[in-house]
Amino acid sequence: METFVPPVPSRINYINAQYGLKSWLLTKDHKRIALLYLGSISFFFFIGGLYAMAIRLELLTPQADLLQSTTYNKVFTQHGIIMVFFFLIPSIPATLGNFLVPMMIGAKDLAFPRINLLSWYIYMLGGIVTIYALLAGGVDTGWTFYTPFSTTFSNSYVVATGLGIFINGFSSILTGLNFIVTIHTMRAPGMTWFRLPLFIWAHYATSLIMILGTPVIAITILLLAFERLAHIGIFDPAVGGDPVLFQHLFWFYSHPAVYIMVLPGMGIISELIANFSRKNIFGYSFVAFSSLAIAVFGFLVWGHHLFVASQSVYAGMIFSFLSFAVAIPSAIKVFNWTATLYKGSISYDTPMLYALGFIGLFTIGGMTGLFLAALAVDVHLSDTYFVVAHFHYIMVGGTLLAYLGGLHFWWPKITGRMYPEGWGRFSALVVFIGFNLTFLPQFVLGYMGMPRRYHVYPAEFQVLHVLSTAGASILGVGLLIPLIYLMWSMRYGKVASGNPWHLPGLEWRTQSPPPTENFDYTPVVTWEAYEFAPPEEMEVVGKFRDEVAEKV
Amino acid sequence: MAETYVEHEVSHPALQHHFENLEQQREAGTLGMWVFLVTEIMFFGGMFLAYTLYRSKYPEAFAIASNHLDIKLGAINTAVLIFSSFTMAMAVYSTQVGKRRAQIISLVLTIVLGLAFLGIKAVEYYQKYEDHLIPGSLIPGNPFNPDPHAMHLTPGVSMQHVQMFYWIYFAMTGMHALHMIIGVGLLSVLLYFSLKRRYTPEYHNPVEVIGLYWHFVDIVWIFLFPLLYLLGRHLGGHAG
Amino acid sequence: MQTSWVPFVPPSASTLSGKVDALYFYLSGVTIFFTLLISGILIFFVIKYRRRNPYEIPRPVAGSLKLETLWSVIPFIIAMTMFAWGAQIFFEQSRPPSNAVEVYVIGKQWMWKIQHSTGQREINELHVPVGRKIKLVMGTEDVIHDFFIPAFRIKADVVPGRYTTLWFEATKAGRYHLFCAEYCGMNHSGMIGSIVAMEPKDFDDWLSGSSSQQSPAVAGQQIYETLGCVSCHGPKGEGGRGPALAGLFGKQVFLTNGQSVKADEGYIRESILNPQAKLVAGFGNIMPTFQGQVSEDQLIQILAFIKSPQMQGPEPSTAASPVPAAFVAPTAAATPAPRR
Amino acid sequence: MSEHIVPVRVYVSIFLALIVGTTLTVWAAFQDFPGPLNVIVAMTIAVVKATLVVLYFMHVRYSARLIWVIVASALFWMGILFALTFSDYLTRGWM
Repeated sequence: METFVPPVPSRINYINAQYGLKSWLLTKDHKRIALLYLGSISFFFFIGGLYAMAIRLELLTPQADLLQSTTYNKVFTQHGIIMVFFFLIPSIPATLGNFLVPMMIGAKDLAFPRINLLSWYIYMLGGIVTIYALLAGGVDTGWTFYTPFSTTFSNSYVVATGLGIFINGFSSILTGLNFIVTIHTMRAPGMTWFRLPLFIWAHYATSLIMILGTPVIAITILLLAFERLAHIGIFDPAVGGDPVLFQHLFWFYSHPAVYIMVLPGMGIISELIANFSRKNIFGYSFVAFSSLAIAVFGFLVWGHHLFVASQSVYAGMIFSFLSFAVAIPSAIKVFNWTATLYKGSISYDTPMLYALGFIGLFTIGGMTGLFLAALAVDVHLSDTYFVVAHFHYIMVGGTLLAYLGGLHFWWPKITGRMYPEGWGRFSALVVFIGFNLTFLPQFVLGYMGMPRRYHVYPAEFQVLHVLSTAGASILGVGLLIPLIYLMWSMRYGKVASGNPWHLPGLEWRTQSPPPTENFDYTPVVTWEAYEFAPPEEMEVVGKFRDEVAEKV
Repeated sequence: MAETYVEHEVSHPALQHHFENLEQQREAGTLGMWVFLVTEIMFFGGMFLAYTLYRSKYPEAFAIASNHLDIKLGAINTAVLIFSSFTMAMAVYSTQVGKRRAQIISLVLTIVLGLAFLGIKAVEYYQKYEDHLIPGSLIPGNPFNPDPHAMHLTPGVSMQHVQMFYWIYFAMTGMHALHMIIGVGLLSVLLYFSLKRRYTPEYHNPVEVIGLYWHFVDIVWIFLFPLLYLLGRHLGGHAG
Repeated sequence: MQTSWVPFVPPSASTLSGKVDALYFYLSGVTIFFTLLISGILIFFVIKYRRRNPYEIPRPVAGSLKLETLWSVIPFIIAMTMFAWGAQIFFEQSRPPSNAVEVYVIGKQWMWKIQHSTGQREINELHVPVGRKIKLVMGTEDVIHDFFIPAFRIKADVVPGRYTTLWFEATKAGRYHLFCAEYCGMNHSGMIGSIVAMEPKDFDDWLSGSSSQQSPAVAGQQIYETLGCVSCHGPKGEGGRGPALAGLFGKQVFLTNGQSVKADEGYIRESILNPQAKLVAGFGNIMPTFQGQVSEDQLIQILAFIKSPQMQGPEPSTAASPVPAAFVAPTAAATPAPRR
Repeated sequence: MSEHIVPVRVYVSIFLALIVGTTLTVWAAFQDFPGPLNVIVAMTIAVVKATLVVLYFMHVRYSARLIWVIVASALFWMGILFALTFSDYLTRGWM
């Protein structure tokens, strides 16, 4: 395999190409926009995390001591809204996806750079409107906005929050649209569909959900806001509307939205598993198509949120069946990842630790989903802590771990500096332990009958709640450590070469950080995905950046 | 195997830096608009779903409410919009073949027809306003309060379900009108650049793409017209 | 509060709870098995195939269709057993037996109002006899609530604008949790109570001890008269300008549009609030809507009246049952043929 | 790929067909057809009109297969939304 040797060395990269606030706020470079997103998403994650801590502290005791009911209701609602709409959904696609999709396919940028920037502004506008709603008085409907509570009975800032989410939805749509068009039309010569990294397949599937689902939640929230403002109603039973219709429309988006959150994470895991075991992924096409299958099947299962919501028994059976069917593509992925490790050359770098943690936790998260798809058991478990534990296993154990793993993996590419490996491994371990201690007890709480969204609970549930809060504190510390050392490494970290991990992917065949147009020349791809070469060959690629670094 | 690199073509002034050539740029633009239209279909889809559900739940209330819409204005508007779609298609055609005069005339006609549609819609809305048919308290001083006799309300029919029809009617036609307004805005931008000779047979993707959008808005109306104005007409026979 | 001797499992006190537990243990077993299997293989591979020198490049592997098929088909089969098992119990859960005693439940922010067919009213507490099937007919005055009894492994949302039902048969005397499981606003976590399951004798004592009020059926009859339903449906529900109500409940009703519908609680509710929706064949569209004119309480009372033996004909009492006749829902055999 | 230029006469005939369709559907609305036929007629005409616009005005007839796939998938997902929602509403009375 030939390696890429840029003919004209250049130190100019996307970070130092231009200076000044204006050069960032008006940038059309997908890499800079990714960094804008990274900053704002971290901010929202921090706020959501504060709410989470408030929830866990209140639940230490069975009485209402830290928070009273009104406050508690707002805190869990806002935790959900911030985390779902402003962290989890944009997290991986808007940051790592934005940065890497063009680089991995050998393009200079996304197809619509201006729309990409616009999507960040829309995201920020939605965020500001939502923050305004939180500061003005908050919202207490639960992130699900069930009618008629949200339309008629709640006294909080439902319309303002809804507006924030509505606006934010367009950012998601535009990102998805941009990815789909980019992946279809901007691939470098030779980059055929089956040479694409699986990260790209996952983002393609994610984008499909974004463009097909998000408009439905947009119109639903719009109708809800009008109902609340003008007392008319498609969802209001008092005037002949049907509150269950709201739930159908809401979950038509919000169940697939779970796959918006986890599919890009699966894409990252495929990259990490292959790259850190230096093996081509086992069953490439099965992993690739299972992403698409999840995107399609994900739209067929929303009714499992309505098993006890007075949905018809027959619809319940259809949805239960389809929900079991969607488990298969996820299982295929897990088995293929495991098989990839077989006879690999496995290193224990931080990203790989996150990837291994992901597989374990995602297995638990996915399998507990089967409990909720099984009709009779779901009747008992729905709206209990079992559900809370299940989706945190997917979203924190899945998405967040993948996000952190990916961030560490591509950190040298993004910043041109290495993170401190020892701290990385240590914090990955802390996160893993803290996470399990937080959420494993909640499965048990759920089966014992502890309902969601209670801040006062019978005393027999306390022991498990205390365990969970203890775990949350560990998890919180585990998440703070990377925040500190990653910031530290931007300045003091070891300078990274163009290809510090010695990998074949296109994003590693350019300097770190990359130049504004990613590659000095449009690359021509002549190799398959995950075609590993001996490190000494790969180092040639990295040398270029090293040489430059030496000259500094 | 030797690495090869693709060189840029001699670039057209409209070619953006990150595309290899105009063909790729055009393909991306068209595909982008189609993907966007998919989101639009799903956006309207939510409302079509609500319409279908409540029409089947309250058929008589919907028929009574529907019969009170002005079928003449509705039909005229349908024709206006179809005509505007035709002129839009002609605008794309004349750009493709490089007939600049025809291109500008077609664009102007499309804008005028779009505005005519919106004007007629405004007249209809005003009639509904006078009949107190604007649902809920959307207009604060003029809540939903139609005269049951003028509506030919039958005893078993709840006025609330009539209101439901009007809410769906205003939500759907309102959203459609908003898309028309955006469309007219986009067409005005097109017209401005056409006058500046921006679009040529080689480069005219914006005209094409905005044309797609305009036709889509037309299609939405093609469905709204029978669903809102026509169904149930044969039951009452009372028009307007 | 009753607790279970099995750690981390709530008390099991209904005929259904054991069945749900069995499926739950099956699911837990499969989950634990696969989690251990995958983590085991993962750890084994990670140790065995650790990178021994920085220059090694393992040989690439092609996929295996055989393996892919295997690990698609086996999970699918396991998933289908779960589906079938879950669906089977669910079917039982969602079909109230016809001889169940009815209790009316109305949720409102933030309390449960409960009325027995015999008239006793309770708040946030429900006394039930052990060994007797109970059917809850539930409505709400405001938002969505959810009636959740963990010890019985059942819950159902209470949805404005319609009725939902739950049924159970308690197997063990005791006091069990009642939770509202659908978030309903400020005092959601205070919308709790208890289910008191009693031996039948104790329950009868409780019934006779607590002050009995007017039964819902009698109250319903009064509303039936004051609202003027009498003028079209007849004082005894024999019908007239409107269809007959006597003997109607539980029957198929033929509609003007050629379809037919079962006259259950939902149908009767809809016909009062939205009479045009399902017009009975042969009758004109003349009934005014009562939307906004009757409260949830009144609706349930009218419903109880229409379902009462007075309207539906006497019920042949099941011999051993100490239940007063008023408790027992009509069965098909006891009522006259539906009027078309 | 060079783009296909649709001749003017095609545009004109499609335009005329659409006007005829509109007239037809207004006429049909006042006829009392048996059963649900009124709905079926109105919807069929609307679908035909929409198809004409999509195929000719929007050039899908002459477009790449990808565009066909996109149009089809939009309809498919609308179908999912309708079919599964109504799987609930239509079967509620069955128990």
